[in-house]
Amino acid sequence: MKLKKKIKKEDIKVNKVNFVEQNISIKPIDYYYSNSIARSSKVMSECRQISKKFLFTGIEKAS
Amino acid sequence: MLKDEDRIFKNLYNDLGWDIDSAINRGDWIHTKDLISKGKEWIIKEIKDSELRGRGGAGFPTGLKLSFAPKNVSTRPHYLVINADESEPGTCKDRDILRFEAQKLIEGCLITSYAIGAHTCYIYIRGEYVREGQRLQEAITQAYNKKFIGKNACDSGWDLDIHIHYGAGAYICGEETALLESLEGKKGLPRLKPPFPALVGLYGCPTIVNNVETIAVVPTILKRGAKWFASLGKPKNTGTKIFCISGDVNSPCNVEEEMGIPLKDLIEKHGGGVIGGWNNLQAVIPGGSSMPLLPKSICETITMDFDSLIKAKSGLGTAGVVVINKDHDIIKCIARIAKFYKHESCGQCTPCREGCGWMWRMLERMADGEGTHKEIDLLYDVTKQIEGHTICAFGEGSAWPVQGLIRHFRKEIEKRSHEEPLVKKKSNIPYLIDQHILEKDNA
Amino acid sequence: MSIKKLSKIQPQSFEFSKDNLQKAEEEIKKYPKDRKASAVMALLYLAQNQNDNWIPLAGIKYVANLLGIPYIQVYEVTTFYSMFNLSPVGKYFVQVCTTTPCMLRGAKKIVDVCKKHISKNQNELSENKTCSWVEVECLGACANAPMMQINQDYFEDLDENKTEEIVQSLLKGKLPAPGSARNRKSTAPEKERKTLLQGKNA
Amino acid sequence: MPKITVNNKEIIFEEGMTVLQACELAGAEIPRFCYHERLSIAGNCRMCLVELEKSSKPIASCAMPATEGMKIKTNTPFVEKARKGVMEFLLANHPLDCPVCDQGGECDLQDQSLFYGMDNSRYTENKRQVKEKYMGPLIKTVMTRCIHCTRCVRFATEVAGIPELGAIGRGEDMEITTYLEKSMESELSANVIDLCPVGALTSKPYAFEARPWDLKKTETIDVMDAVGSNIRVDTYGREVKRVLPRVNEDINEEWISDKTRYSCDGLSKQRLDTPYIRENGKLIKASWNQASNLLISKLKTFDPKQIGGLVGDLADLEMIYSFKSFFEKCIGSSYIESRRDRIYLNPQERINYIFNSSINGIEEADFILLVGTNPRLEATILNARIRKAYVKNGVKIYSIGDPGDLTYPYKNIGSSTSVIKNIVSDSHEISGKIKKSKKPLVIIGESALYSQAGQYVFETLKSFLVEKNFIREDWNALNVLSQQASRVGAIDLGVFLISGDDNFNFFNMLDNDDFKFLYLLGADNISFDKKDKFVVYQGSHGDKGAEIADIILPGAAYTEKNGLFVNLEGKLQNAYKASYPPGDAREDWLIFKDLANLMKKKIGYQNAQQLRKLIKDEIEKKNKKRRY
Repeated sequence: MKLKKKIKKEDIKVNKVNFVEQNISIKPIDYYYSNSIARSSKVMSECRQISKKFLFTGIEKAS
Repeated sequence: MLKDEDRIFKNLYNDLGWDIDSAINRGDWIHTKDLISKGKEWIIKEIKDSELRGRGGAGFPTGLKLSFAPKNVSTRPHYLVINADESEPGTCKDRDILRFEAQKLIEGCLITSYAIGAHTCYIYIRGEYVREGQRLQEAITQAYNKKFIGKNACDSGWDLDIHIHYGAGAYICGEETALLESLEGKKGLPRLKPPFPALVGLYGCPTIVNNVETIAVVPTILKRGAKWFASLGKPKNTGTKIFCISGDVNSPCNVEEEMGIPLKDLIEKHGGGVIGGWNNLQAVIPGGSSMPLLPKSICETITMDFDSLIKAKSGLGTAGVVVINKDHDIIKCIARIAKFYKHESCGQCTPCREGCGWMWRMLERMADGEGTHKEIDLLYDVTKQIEGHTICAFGEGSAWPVQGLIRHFRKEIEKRSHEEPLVKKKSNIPYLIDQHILEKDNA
Repeated sequence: MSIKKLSKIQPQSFEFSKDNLQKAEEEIKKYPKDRKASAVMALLYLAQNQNDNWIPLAGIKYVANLLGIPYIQVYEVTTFYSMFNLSPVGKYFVQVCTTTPCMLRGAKKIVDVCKKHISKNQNELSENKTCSWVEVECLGACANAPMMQINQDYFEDLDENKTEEIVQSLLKGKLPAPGSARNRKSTAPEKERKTLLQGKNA
Repeated sequence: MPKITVNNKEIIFEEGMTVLQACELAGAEIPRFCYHERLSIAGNCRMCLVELEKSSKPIASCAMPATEGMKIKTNTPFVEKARKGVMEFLLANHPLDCPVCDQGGECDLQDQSLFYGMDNSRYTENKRQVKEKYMGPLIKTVMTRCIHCTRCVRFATEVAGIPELGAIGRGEDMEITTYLEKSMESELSANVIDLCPVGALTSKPYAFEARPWDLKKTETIDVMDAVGSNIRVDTYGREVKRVLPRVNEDINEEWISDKTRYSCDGLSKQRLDTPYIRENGKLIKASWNQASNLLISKLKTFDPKQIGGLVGDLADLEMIYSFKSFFEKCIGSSYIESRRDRIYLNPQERINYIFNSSINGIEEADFILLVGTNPRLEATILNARIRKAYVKNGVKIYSIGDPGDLTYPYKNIGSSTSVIKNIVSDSHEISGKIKKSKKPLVIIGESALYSQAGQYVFETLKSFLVEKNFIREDWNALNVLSQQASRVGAIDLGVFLISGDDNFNFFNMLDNDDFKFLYLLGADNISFDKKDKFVVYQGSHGDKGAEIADIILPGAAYTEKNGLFVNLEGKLQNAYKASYPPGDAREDWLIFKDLANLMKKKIGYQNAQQLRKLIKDEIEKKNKKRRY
């Protein structure tokens, strides 16, 4: 049931917003612990340890 | 016997000095400019008329190969690559050209690069030839200083850069596409060959790969004319070839001789005869290790050129003549060649990676006399399963010597091996008998 | 021969000396701009010569960073080609050719000399850690068989006692003069030579 | 259209096809190991040798481009001998591990040696043995079984984008390994397990767990991220043994991320399987009607204005709709929210919150701008698609904010909203590039839409794209990359609390403690101080949400219910029931139906079909009103 998208330029709602100065910093996402199922899986915790080792020592990432 | 005037490599043994000045008064770099001014088509036509065939081993007509390069240079630059990765056992000809006749090679590079529209030429030298590479680099710098190459080479309007790339001890990098892979800084694994290097070669650009000797003879052909070159040797196998005579001969040497010279003359006259007389000859490997050997009977009459050797189910290859006399065990020699191929196989495609080791181990057993008659047919079948089923010609190269051995020296192997396999003798091992019978006896 | 063994003792870090770095730049300039990877073998040679004849892992990582290519590609190249050594081989690395043309002319005796004097089996350092020996495939000098290569020079037309002499001086730390043991003229036939005569007596 | 004859049958094939593809068109089945449609051609296993009319040697059909007038034979004794020869070589150095090999039952070598190989082995030499490797906790390596087809090496270099696999050594001693046996760091690394035709690379957690012919296979949808990749869950009885990808050209091609594949062993741990009630600080087990009665009595004590509800990230449409109708019809409060943080949402149009140019559309893009997103960690499969676009047509990729290594080169053009201001006002060098490109792609991540600047970022970018006419019928450049599987579905069903211009009404009310009663539907990622609120947690796993809850109702995980999921493209997908919830846990819409019956309120549905019909009508009604 893919909904067909008929878009005409003038009826797309656009609203003006004034400028807000803010820093866009990408929040570090904990890839292997992102939801409850992943947090309770043994394999995910092992992977997390290893990927943290990479980030922490940075030997591999230094290249 | 070839007259000295007709010899192309006058300084093969470094009697006349290798530096550029002595090379010039030997006739190198003389009116190269007007050879180039005669245009690309004339050069390629001249090489085609001379019926020059590749000296690297395959014997592919060089004129035809040069004409494969696309005529006009589009966005992708053209490259000329010189294959100086001489690793075929029994062959040591390119070494002498590199260290004593370097100027002939460099002049050949300039003319051929102009003919195929290449502004860059790489010379791929095998890693072990360190001194020869340094000598060639000196020759190139001398040529640069004399403005023979570089910007507006020999002020012919064509600029050419020549660079040396060192290999690192891999026989497989002698294969055309494996050489290009190695030049690109990767492992030397041969490429699949529907896109041929002439269209998609080094860095994906049109590339022509030729052997050192092939390119070194090009200037002399153009200077002395294709007819002179075609007059030497036999029709379709024209010109002169450097033969490397090694093995059981009294004075092993390199000699530049006419194509089509009888093998017997070559060994008797230039090699100083077989050790222990001609009757002591057991077999000859005519063209380097990948060519099947010829027994004494064929060696009597065979002439050394591409077609007649193919008729004798062998091949001229790189004309590395290895003479084996009766004092040596022929099976051990071919087993050692099989070990060479097992060690040098690049391991990319299945038949040759698994097959070479299998052939070597079987031959090793046959040499020690532990083979069986059934295994000889198995070995022949294995070589037939490798030949033709691999990505590059290494498969054929590793299978042909073993086939040559089986074809001509089958009785020798049978005399040495056993009727039935040894394994059966050890077969009364308890666990092969039904377990319950055993319990009853010593219960 | 199986996969080359990595040596246990590895230096912590590795960089090129000043002139090696300069030589490396020249090597890289030989190839098109975006094709720096082609210079990996030349740089590995420089690393090998600087670290007395073997390449440490830090060297592989340094070359990979210098050329901006993945570690695994450089590691593949070092293990694929037989001339790159990954473990110490001593100051003098004796490589004896034992393929068929040399085998026919007595390479076995040379191997026995090496076994007796340098070390019992291949790729093993001698007692005074100065040299080691290995059997290699065809070195392309079959007309001057039997022969061997030490570091960068060819020693040809050897026989038993000439090899003994060479190996003894190696163990004493001095590399003898390369070339033919019977000071024969490159690959010219020794006895009655029939070609290029006018050059011969000129 | 060029023609080719295969086994004396003339067929037409398109330009650029290889002989193998032409033979497949003609129905001649060709065995292969190293050929894989999505990887480059290696042509090194030599199993696909076929006979070409005029050539003495057999040709490798996978690499030979098919040309007009070729005559191919695949069933002659010549080809059969070639295949038997190659199969014999493959099995020569292959260990007799079948009884202990996990790949048994789904191993290409077993199948093809049965059909194309010899019946006995003539190899009497010793087989080679390869030293064991360590490639990380996910991949079990038995490299002795490897047949060197290099599929894994090509996958790691081309698709995953991190060249960490290679074949070292030469000839017989070739070994596939990572650099110094470092574990594989790419998030797509585990796909090499399905790619490996033999048992050399198998899954370490699934080692010796089950045989493929014992497993019940169910096709369902993954919920670990919003991509909604199609997976096949293999269960043995109640326990989920492993998760494998399904081919779906539009979404995940044939790959799934490591999290999708390996988090299934979390389904059997820390599971909530009975209701709990917290009495003086300690959670004690309770029965269903005890917990329901307590919940209902508690609900009556609070005024509907003080009751809030939050939808978690693994919820499917049934769960969300039943939760919404329970809140509106039974409790009478409409304070429910599905966002997990203060992320700006403009629900006026559907294009405001979905990935409009679809995952397939990424390959046609000729300019990509990532705004505050790290697709490699937020949507791994989508990142592989961006890398494919980069490799195929060298698309230029720019990023606002610094996501780190994304496996393809990109240019970081600053990390503040002023950069967007420059771009919109055409005073930034890449705004020229955007105007010149025909199919640009702007991907806005959740980090960019965070708190106050979120509205500015979204609205200005949208107006910029509309003004430059990049939101058209055939190409819509505006893409919002959501991270949870339930986000697009929940917004479709209207589960968000926006009053007037206060976009984060729910969170503001939560911070100043307007809610006295909180109903968490599997929402673990929300952090708030409990003070004296009464918290009900309904979900499948005892996690952060369950610790602070007063009543815990055990729900079903994504593999234990039939559900509808909407992925980030806005595509509706069906997930089927692979196993059943443990202990007393029940499906969530069932829980709400029983609660409604206990409260004697009508909730509008009695069984799953009615619920699904209601959901479909709801989505239709909402979209018609929004008039796109």
